[in-house]
Amino acid sequence: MTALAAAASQTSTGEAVQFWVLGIVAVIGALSTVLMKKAVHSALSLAGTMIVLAVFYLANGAYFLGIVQIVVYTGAIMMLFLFVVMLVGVTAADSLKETLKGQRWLAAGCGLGFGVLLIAGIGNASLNSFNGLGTANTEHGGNVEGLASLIFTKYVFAFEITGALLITATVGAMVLTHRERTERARTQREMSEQRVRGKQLPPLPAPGVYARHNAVDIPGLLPDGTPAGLTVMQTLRNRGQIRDVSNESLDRLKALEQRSEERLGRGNDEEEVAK
Amino acid sequence: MENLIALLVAAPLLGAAVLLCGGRRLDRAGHWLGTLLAAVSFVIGVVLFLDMLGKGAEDRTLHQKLFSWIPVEGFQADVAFQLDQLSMTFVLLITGVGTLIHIYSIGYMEHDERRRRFFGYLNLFLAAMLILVVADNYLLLYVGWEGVGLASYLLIGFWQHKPSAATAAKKAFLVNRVGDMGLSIAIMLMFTTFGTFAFGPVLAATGETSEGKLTAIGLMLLLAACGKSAQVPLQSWLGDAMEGPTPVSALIHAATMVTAGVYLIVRSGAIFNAAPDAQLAVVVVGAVTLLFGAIVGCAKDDIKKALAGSTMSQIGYMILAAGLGPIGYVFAIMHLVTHGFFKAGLFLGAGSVMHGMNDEVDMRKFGGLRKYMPVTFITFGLGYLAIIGFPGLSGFFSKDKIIEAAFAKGGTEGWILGSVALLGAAITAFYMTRVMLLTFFGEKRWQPDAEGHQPHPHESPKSMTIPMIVLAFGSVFAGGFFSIGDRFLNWLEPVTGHSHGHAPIGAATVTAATMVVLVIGVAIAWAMYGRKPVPVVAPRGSLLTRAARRDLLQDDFNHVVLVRGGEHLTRSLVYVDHTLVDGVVNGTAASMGGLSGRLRKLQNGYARSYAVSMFGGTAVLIAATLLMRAV
Amino acid sequence: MSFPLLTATAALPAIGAVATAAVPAARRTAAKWLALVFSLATLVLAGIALARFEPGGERYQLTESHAWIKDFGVRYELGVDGIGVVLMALTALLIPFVILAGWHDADPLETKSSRWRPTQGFFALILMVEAMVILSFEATDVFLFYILFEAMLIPMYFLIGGFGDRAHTGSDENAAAQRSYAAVKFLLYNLVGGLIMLAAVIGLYVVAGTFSLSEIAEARANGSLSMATSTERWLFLGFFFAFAVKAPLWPLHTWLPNAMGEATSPVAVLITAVVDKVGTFAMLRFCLQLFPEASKWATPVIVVLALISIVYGALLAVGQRDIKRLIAYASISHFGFIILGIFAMTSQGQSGATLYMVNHGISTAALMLVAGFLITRRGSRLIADYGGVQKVAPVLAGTFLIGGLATLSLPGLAPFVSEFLVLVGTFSAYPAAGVIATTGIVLAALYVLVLYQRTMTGPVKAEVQGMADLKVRELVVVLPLIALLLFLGVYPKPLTEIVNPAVQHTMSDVQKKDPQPEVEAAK
Amino acid sequence: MNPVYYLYLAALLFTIGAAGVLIRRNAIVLFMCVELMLNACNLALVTFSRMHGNLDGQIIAFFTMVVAAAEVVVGLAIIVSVFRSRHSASVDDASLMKL
Repeated sequence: MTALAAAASQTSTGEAVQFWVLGIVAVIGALSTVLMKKAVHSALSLAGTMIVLAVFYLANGAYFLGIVQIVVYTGAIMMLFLFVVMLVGVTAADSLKETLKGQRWLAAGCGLGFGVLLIAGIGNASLNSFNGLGTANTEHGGNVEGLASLIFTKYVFAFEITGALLITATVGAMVLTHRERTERARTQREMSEQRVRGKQLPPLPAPGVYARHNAVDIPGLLPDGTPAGLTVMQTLRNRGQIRDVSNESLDRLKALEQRSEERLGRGNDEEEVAK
Repeated sequence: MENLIALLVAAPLLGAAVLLCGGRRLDRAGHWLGTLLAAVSFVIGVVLFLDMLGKGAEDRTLHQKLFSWIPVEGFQADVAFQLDQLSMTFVLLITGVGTLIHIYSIGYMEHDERRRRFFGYLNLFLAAMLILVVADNYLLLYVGWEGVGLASYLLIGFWQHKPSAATAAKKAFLVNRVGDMGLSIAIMLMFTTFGTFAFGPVLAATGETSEGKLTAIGLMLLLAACGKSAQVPLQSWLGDAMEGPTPVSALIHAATMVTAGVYLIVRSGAIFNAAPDAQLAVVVVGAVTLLFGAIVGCAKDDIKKALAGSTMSQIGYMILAAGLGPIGYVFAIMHLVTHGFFKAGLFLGAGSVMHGMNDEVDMRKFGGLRKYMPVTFITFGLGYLAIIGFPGLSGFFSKDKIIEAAFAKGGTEGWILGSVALLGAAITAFYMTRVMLLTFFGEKRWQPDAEGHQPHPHESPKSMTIPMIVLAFGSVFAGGFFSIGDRFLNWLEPVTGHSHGHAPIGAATVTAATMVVLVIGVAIAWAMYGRKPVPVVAPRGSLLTRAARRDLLQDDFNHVVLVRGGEHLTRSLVYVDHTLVDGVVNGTAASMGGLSGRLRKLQNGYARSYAVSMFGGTAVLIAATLLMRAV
Repeated sequence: MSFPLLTATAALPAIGAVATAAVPAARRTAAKWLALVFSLATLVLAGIALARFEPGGERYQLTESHAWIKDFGVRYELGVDGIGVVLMALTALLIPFVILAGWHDADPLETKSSRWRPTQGFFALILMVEAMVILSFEATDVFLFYILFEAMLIPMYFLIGGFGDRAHTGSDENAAAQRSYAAVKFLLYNLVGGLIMLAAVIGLYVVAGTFSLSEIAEARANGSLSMATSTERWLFLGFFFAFAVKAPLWPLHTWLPNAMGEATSPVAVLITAVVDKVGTFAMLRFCLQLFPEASKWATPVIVVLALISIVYGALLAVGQRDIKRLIAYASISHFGFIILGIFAMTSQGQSGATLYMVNHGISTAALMLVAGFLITRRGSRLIADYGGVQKVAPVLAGTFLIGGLATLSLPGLAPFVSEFLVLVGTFSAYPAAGVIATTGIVLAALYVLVLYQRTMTGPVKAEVQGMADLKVRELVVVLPLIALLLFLGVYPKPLTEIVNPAVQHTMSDVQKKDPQPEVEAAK
Repeated sequence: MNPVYYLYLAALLFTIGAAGVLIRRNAIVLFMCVELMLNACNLALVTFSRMHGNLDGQIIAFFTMVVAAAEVVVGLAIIVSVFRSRHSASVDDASLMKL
């Protein structure tokens, strides 16, 4: 215990080596999270970064958090991510081509500026002295005990609230993903049977399909030239406001046929004469 | 006695109110009521006159303060009346001639369905004119001044369905308004100079201010007089005003209203006496108008317009006389009164002729009417003789005095003015003889009217002839009555003052010269229109004739410069208002709209874009924090 | 505590507005009568206020004062001086006529559903405007005044945009577009003015530490509050700009012809005769009283702008083809006179300007309402569509002529008194300005007579044939107005007696004395 | 070695994560980047805890983890339901939030 406490309160060369090696791994992992085309690769890279961070937590004397980081984050949350990636489609590769005009440059500019500012801020801060966690961890007999005494005393209210938050999140996730189905889905067979058993077999011809008028009060004509009363809307039928032009139009049709016949007939005659 | 002054004004005002608001119920009795109230006013005038005669010359002036009109700090305008000899003269002229013309109108307007309204307007005119002459301050005078303008507007445009009448009415009012502008500026000047605009204090204090101020006031008053009395350069409305019914022309545009300018100048004599430059301007305006009107009168074939030209010219005489100063004031008023008689008579005669000739006004279509309308002929003839200054008749006395006074002005000025006045007399003789010959003598040149009715000239009804006869009496005897024993002079002198000039030539010489030019004028007219037949269609005439027919191109000038110019100005201003003034505003609005359209594109709906903004914002915040800490 | 008469006068129409709005859709006529009764009751209260006002007494009378927003020292402070009480009475007087004249203007179109109830809304909005205008004439707290000044835009916006003149040329859609353009323009212009004023109001608070007019005036008078010259000028400009938009003064006038042209004629009367008066009134009460030095500093420019307004408005009126726009431009010319009179800073000028506000309200109401009756009959606003109306509808023509004659300030009618006072007052301070303004009387005659000639005289046009003369309701609207014009033209003394002391107070605020006549000065 | 370097690393990771949020369109990857940012914060908190010598920083990091877990659960559920209706996990496709 004392050795660990000492490691936490001062920086050893070993920790420096570990920092520089693992730090590079973490940055590479973060970059590939951002830059990988496939979501699965991103997820895996992120998992790597998180494990590295867990090690850093341990190195910083946060033993409990280090373990939690591995178990909860890398183990549970990242798996959840992977599940969703599977659900959405593993193979779906994103195009990294930017569609928003200027977005990438703005993002890069902002990111760079932000980073520089942050680092400059840290550099400016006077953080050269640090106390180490030795006394804090040993006060209650260990890191976990120390955390527990804080959580259940000072932070107990926040702790309860987070519990409620988690429950709410769980219910929310269920509500969001749950699809309600109250009746049995109809089979294809049932659907086709229903279609055949209905009042009308085909859709009604619209007014004007066969007619020579397109007014709504004039019924469409059936192929034999008789009016199909059903093509006029119910209201007009009830009022008896159907204009029956079947005979006229039949006559007109006949006259037309006759005229064309005459013309054709004469043409035929001439052809015959020519022959 | 004082209270009668208000009654004098109130009678016709009541008549106007009743007749105009009374509605159709009064149609049958309206004209009687109007005439009665005019007569009542006349009777009150006579009573006041008799009362005045009974007093000594010094305490004849009556004052009556009715109520305080506009009391504002430092500014007191009262409705108060002042009746002195000058006002009295006008009151009698206005109510007397006014009553006669009311009577005449009963017959003349018999067939007009809006006769009640006509009498209402006439009463309104009488009331306004009476306010004008009995006011004791310039502001109240201004009320009457505009009031008669309104009445004149309504009466000229009485036949509103005729576009020409409506236009003439509008023109009269507008030109008068230009003159009114002069009067209101004059009143403002008086207020800033004297602190008041009541006649008494203002006229008494003329010695206490600079001549420049007085000249300015005088010129502004002259502008007002020019407008109301149709003097050059504001004379153009009078000819057109003949669109009104003839009684109106007789009363308003011959006998009374147009002489208000003369009244104004004579009333303000003290101001003009102290401002010789303004006086000179008055004289010039009078002399120019005298000739202008006479020349126009020579060329007109429309009988009323010829008479209108004559009116202008005669008022020119009066203005000329008034401009001469104390030498002329009395004679200006005397001529005004005699002119009131004979010109009203002439107009009524002309109306009678038109009445008999299907409302024809072109003299070239008259001729030989003396046999058909004997009364009209005789009364018109007497008026004619009076106006040309036939010895012994009214015009002779009054005009002769003015010519004498003009000569008496002295120096080169006197000679020029005298000659102009003499020349005017000659032209007067010419054009009046022309009117007489064309109308009553020579061949019949009658033409059927537009609907094809051949005219059947006939004598007018009694209600029309009686006023003509009365006026003819006035035309014959008034001048003599006034002049014998200098009655009129003695009557007015306490108000206007009088001084005898030193004429370079004797009175007898002037009279002789007048007679000579009169004969020349008549002779020329006879040679041109009496000896040989007159063509029905007017010959083209000389350049001067043609110009005179068009009122010496005054209207053309007005049209080109004022009307057209004004139209262009307003049109361009409308354009400027729309494009420039409004355009700036709308442009601002449009540019704002454009800007917001651009800014709207930032809201593209992509969450990542918004995220960039937030991220950038955070960066800026951090930078700001660091900077603040650094500082 | 005495009865809060001023609050009651303003509250009554507000209550009336709510009551009218609550009338069910079907009871349209009841809503109209309700509105009329409320406006008449307001008139009675305003009459009582006028009667209880003592011209020789305190400057502000019938005062009420209650704390409102304590943190900012905003108080609900009311009080009227002679000018305020007269204008308040004018407003209360005109509204019944506006309501009567607009009796049928907001009847629902048949095509709309039965739940559509514009009539209630129309009359409720009119009463709302009345309430706000009356209260703004009474407010002696700058902040309270500002709120009312802005708030009255809201009902006005809906009145202009929602109830257009049905006599329009062109299609309905086009007319609707024109109308909404006019309403938005009205709103934007006045909002911009109000915004700048708000900045100035806040600035005033920062400088003075209070919004109370009387406190500031007192502090200024006894020297405990002194403003830097530039501060005072900026604050003055902020206030003046808002009032000049409202008044309106050239070149901020272009909203008025649009608004008056597109609105129904009663609403047009409301705009020009009632709401715009708040602008000129506020110049007298706030600009001169709060910023006397800056007012004097700005006078030359304002006088020039007022002169431009007079001549420019009149010339544009001559060039108009639309009757209502013509009257609008005539109003711009008249507002020029009012502002000229205020800033001439002479007793005559300011008394004249105050009377002018009253008389212009009455005369424009008469002319505009008769014009509205005419337009409703023929269904067109264009002058060219009329001719010979005099022959078929003589009473209409006669009343129109009298309204027109009042507009051109004929002596004997009320506007003459005020116009002449303004002219004299201006002339004694600035002779050249007085002379230029006098040309306005010629131009006024021109546009009025041209309008009368083109519409009323000449041969009777076919479309005009058979036009009905004025009905009883319309006569009830017009005749009292004409009677008032005549009465105030002949005997304006009751008004001048109330106004004079207030004007003397204003004159002492700006520390100006009337120029002495030359002759007396010499003595 | 100075533990401040952990802070630099945290800043770097945070910036990378943020840039990823801005650049990537796939909602899942976007979430991963958010997780990366949270982790970077946690690292910083843990480092601070060590520096100050008390455990409050670790407590906060612990709570952050809990909240992150909740957020991931709900966020992924949303992604799934959006994917169901739109057949796309791209955040740019859900761009109806404009005029």
